[in-house]
Amino acid sequence: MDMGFTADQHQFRETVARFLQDKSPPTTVRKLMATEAGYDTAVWRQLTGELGLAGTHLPEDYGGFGFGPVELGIICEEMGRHLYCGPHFASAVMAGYAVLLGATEANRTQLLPDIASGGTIATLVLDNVGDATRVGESITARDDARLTGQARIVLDAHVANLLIVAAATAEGLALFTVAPDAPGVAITPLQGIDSTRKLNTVVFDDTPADRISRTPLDIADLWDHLSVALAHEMMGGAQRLFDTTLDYLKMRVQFGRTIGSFQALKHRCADLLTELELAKAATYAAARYLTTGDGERYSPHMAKAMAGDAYMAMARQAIQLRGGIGFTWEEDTHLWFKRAKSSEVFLGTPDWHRERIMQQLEATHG
Amino acid sequence: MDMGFTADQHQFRETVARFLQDKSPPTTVRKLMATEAGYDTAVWRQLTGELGLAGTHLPEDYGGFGFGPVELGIICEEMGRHLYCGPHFASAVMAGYAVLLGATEANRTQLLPDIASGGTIATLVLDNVGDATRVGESITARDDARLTGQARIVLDAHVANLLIVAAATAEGLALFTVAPDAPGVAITPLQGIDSTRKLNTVVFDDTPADRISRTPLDIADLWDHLSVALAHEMMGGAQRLFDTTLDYLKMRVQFGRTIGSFQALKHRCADLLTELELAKAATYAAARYLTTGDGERYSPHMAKAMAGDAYMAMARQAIQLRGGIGFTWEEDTHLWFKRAKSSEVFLGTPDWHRERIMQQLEATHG
Amino acid sequence: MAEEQDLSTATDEVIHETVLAWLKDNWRTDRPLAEWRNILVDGGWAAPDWPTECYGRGFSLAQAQVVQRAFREVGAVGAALGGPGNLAAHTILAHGNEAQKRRYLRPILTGEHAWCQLFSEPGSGSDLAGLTTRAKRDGDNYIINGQKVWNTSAHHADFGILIARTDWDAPKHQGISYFLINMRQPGVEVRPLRQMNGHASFNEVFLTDALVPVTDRLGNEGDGWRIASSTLSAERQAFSRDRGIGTLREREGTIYAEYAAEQAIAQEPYTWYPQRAGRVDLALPRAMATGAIRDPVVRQELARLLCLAHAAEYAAASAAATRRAGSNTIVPAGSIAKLTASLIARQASHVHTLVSGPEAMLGGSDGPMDGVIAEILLSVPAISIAGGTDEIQKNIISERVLGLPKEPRFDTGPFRDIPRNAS
Amino acid sequence: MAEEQDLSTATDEVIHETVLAWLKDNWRTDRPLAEWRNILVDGGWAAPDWPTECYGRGFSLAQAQVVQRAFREVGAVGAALGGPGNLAAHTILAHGNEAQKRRYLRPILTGEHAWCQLFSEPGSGSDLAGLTTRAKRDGDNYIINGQKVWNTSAHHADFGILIARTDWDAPKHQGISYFLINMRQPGVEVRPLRQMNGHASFNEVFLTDALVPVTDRLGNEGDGWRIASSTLSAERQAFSRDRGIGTLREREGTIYAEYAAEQAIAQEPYTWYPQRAGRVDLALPRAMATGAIRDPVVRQELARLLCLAHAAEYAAASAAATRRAGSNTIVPAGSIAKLTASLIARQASHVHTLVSGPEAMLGGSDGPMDGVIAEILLSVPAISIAGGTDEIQKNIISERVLGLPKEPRFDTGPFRDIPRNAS
Repeated sequence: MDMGFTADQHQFRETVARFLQDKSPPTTVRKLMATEAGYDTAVWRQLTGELGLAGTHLPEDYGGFGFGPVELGIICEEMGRHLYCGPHFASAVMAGYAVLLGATEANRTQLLPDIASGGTIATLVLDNVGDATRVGESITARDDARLTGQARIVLDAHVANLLIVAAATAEGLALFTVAPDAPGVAITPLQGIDSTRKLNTVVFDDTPADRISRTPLDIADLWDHLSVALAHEMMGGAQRLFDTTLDYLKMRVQFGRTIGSFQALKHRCADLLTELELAKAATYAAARYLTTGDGERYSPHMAKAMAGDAYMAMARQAIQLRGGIGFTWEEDTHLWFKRAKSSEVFLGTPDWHRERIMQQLEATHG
Repeated sequence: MDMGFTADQHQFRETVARFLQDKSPPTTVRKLMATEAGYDTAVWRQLTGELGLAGTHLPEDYGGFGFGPVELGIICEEMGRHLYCGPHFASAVMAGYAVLLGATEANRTQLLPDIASGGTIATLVLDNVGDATRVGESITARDDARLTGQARIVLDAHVANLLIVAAATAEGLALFTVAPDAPGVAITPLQGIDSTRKLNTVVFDDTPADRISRTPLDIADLWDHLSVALAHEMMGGAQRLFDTTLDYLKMRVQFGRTIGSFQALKHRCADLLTELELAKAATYAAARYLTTGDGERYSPHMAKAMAGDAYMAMARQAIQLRGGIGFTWEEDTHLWFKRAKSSEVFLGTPDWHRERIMQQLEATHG
Repeated sequence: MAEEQDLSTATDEVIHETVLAWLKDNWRTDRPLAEWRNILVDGGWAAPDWPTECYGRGFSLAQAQVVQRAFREVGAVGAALGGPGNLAAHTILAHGNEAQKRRYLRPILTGEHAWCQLFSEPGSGSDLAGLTTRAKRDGDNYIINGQKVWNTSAHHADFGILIARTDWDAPKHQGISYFLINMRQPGVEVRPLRQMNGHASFNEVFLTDALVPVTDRLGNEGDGWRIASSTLSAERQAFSRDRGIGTLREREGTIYAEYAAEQAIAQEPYTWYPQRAGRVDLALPRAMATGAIRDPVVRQELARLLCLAHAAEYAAASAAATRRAGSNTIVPAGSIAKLTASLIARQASHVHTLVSGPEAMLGGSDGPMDGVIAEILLSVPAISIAGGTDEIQKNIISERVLGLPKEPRFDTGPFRDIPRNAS
Repeated sequence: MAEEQDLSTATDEVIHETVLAWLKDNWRTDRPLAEWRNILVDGGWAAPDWPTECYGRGFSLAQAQVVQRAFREVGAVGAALGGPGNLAAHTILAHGNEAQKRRYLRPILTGEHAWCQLFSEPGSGSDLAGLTTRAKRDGDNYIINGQKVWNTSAHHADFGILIARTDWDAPKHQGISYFLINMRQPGVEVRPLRQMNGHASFNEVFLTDALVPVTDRLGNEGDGWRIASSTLSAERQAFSRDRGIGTLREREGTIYAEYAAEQAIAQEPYTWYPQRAGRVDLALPRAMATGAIRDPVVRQELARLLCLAHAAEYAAASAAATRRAGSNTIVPAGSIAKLTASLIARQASHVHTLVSGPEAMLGGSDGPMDGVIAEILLSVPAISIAGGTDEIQKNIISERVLGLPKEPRFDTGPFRDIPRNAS
């Protein structure tokens, strides 16, 4: 298995990184997180238009660029590093993957081009974002046409013009499209601990919907793809915290020496780097598994489990190693800390993913 | 709850410590662990005779000194510190407590004085030493008189002249006495990773036995008492390792300075001390709970769980902080490491004890 | 006070009865609070453990607790001795001259003056003695310039205890002096400092040509570090003490209303402190309520948490017992207890996360327990920083308790030559 | 060899075919091993990556692997290049003079001479350069006195690579010289050193007036540390390489029997190394066989172990890819991989303990898997010590990779004045 990035991939990362460095500095993040919409429409247009980042991972037949999970991973990693505020994860990743992996050919052809171009902001409505095996316990479809139920946590639904909904039918889980302004839809913004990513509760009450997938939907496969994209985003954030913390340790003086010269802190940095490098290796391997099928079938779960633990460990130390200043609002560390805590539980806690690894191993060895 | 030791208790500890320091230095431990019997009968006679340590925790009515779990804890702690090789834990603690807590008045009167005096070396035969709830799954009693089954791990059975056996009867678990030379008894020595504590497999094949308890035996209560005594022993060992490791760090020079001056090692010592102090506090509290009923009902489980983790962490670091020399046979650290590893799983792993805590909490709050 | 006998040698019973008798004569719930506090001071019951010449009776701490108990029994309000005022009083008692004691102690007891502490600086956190706030003698005054931080209650304080550097050529601990500064002057600007959990419990204080009369210097020039150490030691003792928001606040009566208002202001910065400590009390009930308790992995983590929390209680009880027994054994209780508090809070945060699952993403009124869980998750990082970081505690334990060598020093010699943060 | 063309610029296919053709002509399983090894050396295939003037062909490592592959395909035995002999050869090639190369290299390749490494001392472990073994010039010899430790295979070695101090007034890294010492002499006493797991893979070597001719000094006096660094770097590379005990040992034929006997001696010290690494391979099968896999807590710990182990593989593959791509990015692969190996071994030991329960108390033929589990539990502590402790790896990562300041030095100036362990 070749684990390196190609020169093209390196260059692509550079492009994305430069764009986000320019458009998503902490000052902008702070400004946007205080708004209701939570993102800058002009930047979103550039990001999806000039750069085409919403369609990078979608096939060319559907208006995408025909790349895959590795390139999407690069995008997510850079977005996590720069804490990009916008509906990319909701629309391109969650809704985009749902349609790509779950919808019928006709529906893919109809829906994906607008998602790829950024013209449509879609989001994926899951009635459980912590346990893939429990999706469909609340939202059910009657006659394949009307949805009722609640999704407690939905990303960016307040700005979406298309809802992709996973709902239980008699034949199993299926995907539906719903217009946000359809009858019986209630979208209520939520206060998240991470205000750089907007959350909403979405309720359907006998809401008209169109089924776009065959049944049953392979929710495990979809969840794998989402988990790996999220793991990349988390690794970008963790790397950012590591870099800035290292800078701080080299600059901050106490007792007449830079605090980075204290061995206890030096060794902690070595431990953090080790955990980070391992989680990144697992994350990159998972993207390659999704792309080629090489590697462990449970590698998406390994990626999200390790990314969850590593990001939180990093976030905690990023504050601790800064001391009091790290706990203040005006210092930026807490922005990533909150994303880390939020991401730890979104799409399954590390424990949940580890249990899934064991289930898949048993299925293989049983 | 008063958690301090009295002046008398301090003095008692001094007496026990001085005796063991004299009789159980590492050279002696190494000599004895290489023998088949595993202990020095003369020292055992002094320890039980002059010092009366086998009867300290047994009531005066049965030939003991009428003290309790706190004083027994002091003895076990010092024995763990000095890695005393001898049947005290098997006979005084395990068999002694089993008879005291489980046997009928008549049997206590008959059996305990000889255990208290050290004249009888008894041991407790449990067919499961990892899970109290599974005791009695192998050894069963027919007609309250004949035992059949196997106990995989029994302490010091090879030198015992009395076996106290927990066996399943139709009415539940009960205690029996068996003579080691009775028909159908097979005692086979085992190679333990810790050769300072001798282990045997004991097999009964329609062996004549006398029931000495009513049924059902309160195995949970007995297990609590054994766990707390073992936790004390473990804390003594952990403290010894901490003390000697600290001495080593203050003495060993590398790079022109004592290695104890390196901050990463200093902080590790602070962490180890913290974990040790917490585990000791839990252990002492559990002894007090057994004595007075004050405190948490699940405190014996807390003690064994915390002692298990703390002792292993200490043992691991005692080797690591010594570097290569710590891994050699001629250095003494491994003797305690092996006791730590052995004690971690004996009478239940930390995980097992934590699960028991939760069960008891649910029973209370349920 | 004059008419009474010396009670400092009396039995607890006699003290208890004497206090009850005095309260029977003097305590009335319809008095204004200020009036009552003056009666309290004049009666000698405001701070009975203070010296007789300073409003007290020279009581031992144990005797003072007997007095407190009597006050609680009657429901009587005590002196205004909480937070920074207490620290200021403690320090002035120990190091102040007669004029300073006369001027400052009584208004602290009566609650007339609120105080704050001006020690930490942005550039000197763990290394407090590295402070660079400058105090320059100018005739009968010192002119103060610099910036302080983490100043709880500074926004409504009348006075502050301040340490500043008077000598830049002396070694760093020897060039510091200790001042009592009037906060109500133009050169003092107080700005609230917001934390990542949304609260603003602290302030930054900017000192620009602020003035302190020479008569308000505590001790001699250069004695500042020694005096500050005594303040910090009092603070550490207070850290472990209960910040119990008096149950008195719920009672009826004029004086209780005034007291409640006073306490509301005084306690406001501390409302998130229980969350900072992890709210162990909520862990089991929440696990049972959500059904997470059925998850064997959650059960393990919860049991770990309860083990830590109980062991910490036992260790504290044991340390108290050792102190009572007057043992000289070095019990590293303070620093170990502080490290343990960090372990507990962190583990509690972990358990709350597992129990909440995706709901842990939500805060405010949308979050579990109306935002309390979110406040825990976002406050716990402070427990291992405030009051001396975990790292500082580990230095203390390893050096002072375990006798391991001190860190090599890079901050000896004249202070002006020691590397420090750009300001 | 003379008749052949220079293959170092040939394609892999040509090399592969040339080797196969040569083996077809020369490889016979009924030859004595020593005879075959001489043919191998004369044919230029013993160490094709060595220089042409020293029995090699100047091949790249990749080309040498092509040769190895051909040998494997045919089942042909290679040169005696394992363990300390390999390190000695590597160092002599780089730093030896012509006479030294002529004398020592060929017997290493043929297996005639066994070697050992005499670097570490009881008083200098992590601080290898703090060694105090003394080499004193006496005419045409050096007289060596001191004690070495951790000397794998020293009990059957003919020669040793030795570092010793020749100048006590120079700074510590500059007073060291590098020697090739004949182990078969009266002044050399080798004692086996038993480990806590019962194996005795190492030795202590006592040097008492042992002699080394001046002609067996490698490089100049004082060059020892620099030369030793090149040995250590070769050792680190070997550390991560497979110690695969050749499958050849099972084959039939005279030469295989001799080879198997040679390998049995050479590999004996390493039989517990897989256990030291934790035997991750056994974790899942054992959990399934014992039924422990039904325990959700064991499942979590097992999953953690597998995550670590797989991630380590991925990280190694990624580091290899980066190296292949010739990137100049600093990839701290070595030290991180070593730290990770410790993490994995520790977690594996934990899992094996949980899976075994009380059976973890038993060893030898009574223990789980005929003692293999016990050997894991008692060997894992070595993984974080051998080959540079975890602490040394963390120093390397933090200083060389992350660019954090180095530890303050207390070992500068003349070596005789530096504090050191009493010996």
